[in-house]
Amino acid sequence: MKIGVFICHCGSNIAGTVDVAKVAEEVGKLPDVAYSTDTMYACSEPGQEGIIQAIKDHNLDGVVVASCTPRMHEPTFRRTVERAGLNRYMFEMANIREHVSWIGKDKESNTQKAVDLASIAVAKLTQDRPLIAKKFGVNKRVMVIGGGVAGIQAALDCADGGLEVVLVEKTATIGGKMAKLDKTFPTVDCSSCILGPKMVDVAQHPNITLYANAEVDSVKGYVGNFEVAVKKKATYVDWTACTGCGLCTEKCPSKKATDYFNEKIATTTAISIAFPQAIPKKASIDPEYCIKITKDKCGVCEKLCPTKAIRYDMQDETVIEPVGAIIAATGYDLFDYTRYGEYGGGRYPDVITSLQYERILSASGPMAGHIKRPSDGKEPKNVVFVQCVGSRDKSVDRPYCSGFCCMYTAKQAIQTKDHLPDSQTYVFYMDIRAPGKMYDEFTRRAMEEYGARYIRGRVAMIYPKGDKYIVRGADTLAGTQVEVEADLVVLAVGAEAAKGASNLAEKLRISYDKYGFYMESHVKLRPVETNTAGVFLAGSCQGPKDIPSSVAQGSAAASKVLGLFSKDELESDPQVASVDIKRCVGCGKCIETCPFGAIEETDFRGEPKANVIETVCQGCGVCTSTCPQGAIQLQHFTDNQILAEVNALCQQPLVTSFE
Amino acid sequence: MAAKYLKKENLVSWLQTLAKERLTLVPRREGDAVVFRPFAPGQDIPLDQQATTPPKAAVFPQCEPLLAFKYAKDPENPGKVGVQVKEKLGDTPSVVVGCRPCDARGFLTFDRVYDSDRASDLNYLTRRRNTLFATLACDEPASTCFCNWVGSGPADAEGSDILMVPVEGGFVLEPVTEAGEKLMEQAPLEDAGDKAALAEAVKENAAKALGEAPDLSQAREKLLSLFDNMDFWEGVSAKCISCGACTYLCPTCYCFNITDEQSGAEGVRLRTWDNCMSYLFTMEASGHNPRPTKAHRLKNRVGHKFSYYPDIHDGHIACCGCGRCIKSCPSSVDIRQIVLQAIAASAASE
Amino acid sequence: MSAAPGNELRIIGFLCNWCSYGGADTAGVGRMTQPTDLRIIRVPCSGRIDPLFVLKALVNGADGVLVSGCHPRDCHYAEGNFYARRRLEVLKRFLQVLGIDERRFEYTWVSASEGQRWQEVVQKFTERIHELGPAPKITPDQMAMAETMAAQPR
Amino acid sequence: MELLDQLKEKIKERLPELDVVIGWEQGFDPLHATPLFMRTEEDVDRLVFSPLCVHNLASHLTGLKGKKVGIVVKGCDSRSVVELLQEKLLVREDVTVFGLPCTGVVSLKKIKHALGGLDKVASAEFNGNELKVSAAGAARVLPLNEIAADKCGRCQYHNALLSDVFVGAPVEAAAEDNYADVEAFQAKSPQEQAAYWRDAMQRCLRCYACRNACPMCVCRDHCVAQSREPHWMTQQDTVQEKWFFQMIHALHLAGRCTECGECERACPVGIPLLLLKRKINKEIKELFDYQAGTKIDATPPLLSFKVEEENINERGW
Repeated sequence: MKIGVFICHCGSNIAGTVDVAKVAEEVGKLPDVAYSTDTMYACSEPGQEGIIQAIKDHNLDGVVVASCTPRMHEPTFRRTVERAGLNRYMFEMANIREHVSWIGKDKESNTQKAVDLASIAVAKLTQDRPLIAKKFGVNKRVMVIGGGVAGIQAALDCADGGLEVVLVEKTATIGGKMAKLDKTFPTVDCSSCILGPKMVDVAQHPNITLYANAEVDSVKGYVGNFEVAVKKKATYVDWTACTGCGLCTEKCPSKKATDYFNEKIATTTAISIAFPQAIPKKASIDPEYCIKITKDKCGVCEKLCPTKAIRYDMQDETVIEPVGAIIAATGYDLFDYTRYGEYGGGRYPDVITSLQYERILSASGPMAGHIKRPSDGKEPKNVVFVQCVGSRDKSVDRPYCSGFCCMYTAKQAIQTKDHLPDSQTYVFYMDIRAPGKMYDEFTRRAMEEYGARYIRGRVAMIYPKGDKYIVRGADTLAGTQVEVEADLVVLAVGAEAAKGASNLAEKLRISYDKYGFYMESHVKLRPVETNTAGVFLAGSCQGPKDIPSSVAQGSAAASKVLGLFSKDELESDPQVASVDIKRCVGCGKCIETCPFGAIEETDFRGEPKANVIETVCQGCGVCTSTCPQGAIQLQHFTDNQILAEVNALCQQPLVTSFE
Repeated sequence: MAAKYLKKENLVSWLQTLAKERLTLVPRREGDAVVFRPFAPGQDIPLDQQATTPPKAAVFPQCEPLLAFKYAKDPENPGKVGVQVKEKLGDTPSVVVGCRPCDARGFLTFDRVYDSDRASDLNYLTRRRNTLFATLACDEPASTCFCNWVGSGPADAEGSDILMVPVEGGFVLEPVTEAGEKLMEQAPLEDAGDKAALAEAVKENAAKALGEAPDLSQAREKLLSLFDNMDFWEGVSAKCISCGACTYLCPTCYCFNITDEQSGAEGVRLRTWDNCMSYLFTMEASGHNPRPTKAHRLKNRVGHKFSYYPDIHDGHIACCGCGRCIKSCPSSVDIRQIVLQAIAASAASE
Repeated sequence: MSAAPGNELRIIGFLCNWCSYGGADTAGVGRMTQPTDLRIIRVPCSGRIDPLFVLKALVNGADGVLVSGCHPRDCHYAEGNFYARRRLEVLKRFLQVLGIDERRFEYTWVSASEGQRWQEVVQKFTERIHELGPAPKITPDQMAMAETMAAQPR
Repeated sequence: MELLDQLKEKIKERLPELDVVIGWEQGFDPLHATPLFMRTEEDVDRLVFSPLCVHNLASHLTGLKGKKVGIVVKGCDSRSVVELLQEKLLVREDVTVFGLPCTGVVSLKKIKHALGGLDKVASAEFNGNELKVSAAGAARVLPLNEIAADKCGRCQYHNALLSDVFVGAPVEAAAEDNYADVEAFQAKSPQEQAAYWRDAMQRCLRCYACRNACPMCVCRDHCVAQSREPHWMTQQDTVQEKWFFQMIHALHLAGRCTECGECERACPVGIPLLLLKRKINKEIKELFDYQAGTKIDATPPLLSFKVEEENINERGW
């Protein structure tokens, strides 16, 4: 084999502490190295030209560049060797900058280490084989999981871009958390006024199929060709017949059903429509409270329904949706505020969550927009907001900042004053985090125009006193203890990963952090991609986000899908596992351990054998280290390639030397 | 030189003398096995029974470098690489003391292959010519012994340089070759006297204890006639586990494999034992394997020893009857039984 | 390959591409000085590391072997490091009967952002290997010695 | 005798529906049994069962794929069958298991030590807890507990764990295994251990009897020990190479080895190979509370994981 080696100076970055000429000379002594030189900047235009020229002049079969990390410039140099007519995988890189010149000053040691690293690369290259990407067709349909504002935006953008979209929503209506909000910061404009039209667009868009009250059951396949099983949960109402007239909800005698939409501050009827602007505007029955279903009595709704849509015997149904890409937009859930026992949330009726307060503030909420205490219906005078309940607190394993609580608390303080001009609001806070456009100005308005009293410090405890509550905390700026008498306490509960998020992640084969938020492919540069090709992220499932960020991510994810689908065929990474059918004994251990379901059993002349679905394989190599007979090999990281590297560093001497 | 007597207590001093001039290989206990190792002063020399491994490696090592090579670059043109090659021959003068007649006789099977008009294996011959055998005659056969079946016996001196017959208190040494005679000259010997008669009695008793050997003259043809009878071979090979214990312990199995191994610019071409019980033995580059099952392979082992080899080597059976393949087989496959069954089976089918 | 200069020992690192190799890069970008003994072999995932690579290196004379992957739950391939953890733990304990000092092998988790942690790991492991000194080699000399010992009457 | 007759009867009953039944028969001398492949009733009449039936016949199962096979198993052997089934290397319907209760088998190595050799055995007879042997003209009586295989002294599964036909009365006893042998070896210094393996591996012939006798070594013809793709080992006969093969063998058996000891029994030069596997089994037990070959539906520990491992302490690294 004829290998060319290029040792990069990287200006003085490498050459400052590594004798690059010496490295080139030493590596040049290896039997397979036909050309070895040092070069000022290998990645520069003249540097790359030099590589191309050397490949042609010396008829090279492969190239080693010893320079910076391959995580940076490997793609660059692969393109370079390809331009010179070599296969792009006949290239290896040695990292002599981040791993050598930048971490040690001893030139002699560094030089020797650089020689070793370049020699490993040469040893590996001698085992490299040309690899060629395969092409496969794409199903240009996309599934969006989650019908909150991020999912709605992603679905609409994809649909407007001409894609068929399947939108799956867990609850009976889309709209998500935003639909529950009364107003939005920093404009204090009406939440449903801006979200409502988008929801209607979803309902009316010819390219969008909406499954509400449905969940993803399983995901098979791979980018371009997923098969998603969607479980449509029974609503006991035939939605093709239901017109959403609401007659049934008016007459339903069971009125104690849990009102999830109103955050449980009220109850609702067993058959209900979540809220007037719900999409789809269809009734559904809570079987736990339905008298007909639980006791086989009543049946009022069935008698009343003008379109005969009631189906008490309805069953869950599963549909299979073939799609080419998936956008996860599953949002967040609220921190369980009852975990702070000292705040009395859940025990004291007038200690409520911020989202419950939104429902109180909302004109379409159970109190029709009048602020009243849940306990006695009186208008509160002193309203205390407690921030960071379940945020930035290691003791409850929520060390992260939920990001938007500072802003909505300010908004709620402003709204409180608007609704009750005589009221006084207090806000216990740790720091004000208001880094968005017009955000800081907004919080200042809350303090300066609306007289909200901001107290920097944590609340230690809340306890009832008469029909009021004492909120005791520290004022760390004044260095004193403070006690505030409150009529109503609103806890700014933080965001946490949606319930079942990790479960869905496992189905989607994407990773999630220790809190259950989904991991993006690169923190900065690939924020809506995941490590599973064809699966994208939008909104708070990746981490807490406010509305503008969620919408932006929804659009970003949609643009990624549109970009992906702009090609009729995709190219798969050829660094995937490959089975030597002669060696495979068909034991299936690789199938068992593959994290991606990328290996299937096939029949070869009556014998079971493993078969890699190249487009699903992500190239981790777990199969290769599982297979005892080495029958399945991860291309470009085969046993022989890694052994060559190990042997280059420490090979046992041969029994017989030449001398 | 006539037969001489070597007192047991003088054996060590003889070995010490031998070891000064030659690599002197003697049986030594290692764990549960008895193997041939260079004589070390003070070691115990277990001569009461056949060694676990034969002294095959003395002439035909398990792994032997045939040549070493080295890539040399043209300093003017690093793209031009030359190869230098050096042949490696093992020419250390050696002697094996305390092997059995079957062990020494095993090399005769090798000689017909590696030292013939058609082929001459220099690596083999160099070692062969530099290695002498002081063989210990057997006084009592083991249950696995059958040297008399293959035309030999417990005191067969063919292939040995000295025959040592164990008698009360020591050994009666009979020179077989001139080289053997020279080795004997270095030993503190006494006249054999009446020990010579004792030695003859030992030989006779041992031969008697082996009993009558069955007539194997039919084996050659009959094994051939069974060549396509895979039912027969599947039956007799059912318990075989296809390992190489039988071949690697066999004093007559001479097959090898050649591989090149490289480390940096240097490399070596190795000859290593190979065995026909292995699937890989006949694996062809195309992926085709003419002996795909253990039945095919065991057929080859038995057929080769008792039919194909004798066919081209004047009727000499490629088996010395040492019985190690039976004794050390994890499944107790008994080659004697297979040969007898073959004779009987084809007789029945005729 | 020529021997390492000075008193360097032969330490081999197997690092996953996505986390630990990135962590080592981060340490480099941050100019975090480290001992120079370590030679890194890049693999896609710690799950790719067959424990036999580690043994191969140790049997062939490496003085120390360090494996580093993504933190559990943080694997680029979701599960690779979970498999690696089990296999490498079994391997480490296996060394206890192989006559290879188990301290010569270690496995750990370093993320791409943990440059400083990587520096500490390299420092700590290299120091440990230097405390242990060069690994005893199975050289022909030693073989001869073993042979003489075995020849002694027991 | 009664047990053997019952067994023969049961095998004969099932024989018409089976291609072959694997058992044992008398071998070339009174101390050696040998595997018997029964296809006819006459074959069945040659069947024997005694403490000399040391072979784990499960090693033959994967080689008979596609055939309807009956197999006679002792408790320990049955674990291999279970493990093979668990790994889907056998089809359950194709295997008929004749399970036996077993009070232990002999170690021929121990008998060899007691007699000073096995070459000249004229007769051998079991009488209660004793073996009467006459060899080289002398008669000896050996108590069974002195010549029993080591594995029998720590046997937890005297009765076949899996059987389609169980013959005889189950043995009540079950010993504990505290891995004292492994502990004792571990107590040696690394230098002593290395020297021990160096000496032992020196006489290895690379015959691969250890591998081929192993019921779980299902790669056999495709073992990495002899392949160039992948090229894990050279053919040099150095201690390193031979020793490295044993590491491969042990690690490929991690979480799979049923400790039948066939590797060690098959070794023609007596290398104590089971120790390596027992060491790994000890750790697998401690780490994952798992014993190979005891449950068909168990998940092998190295082909699975837990997000939080209870017993892996990463020592602060």
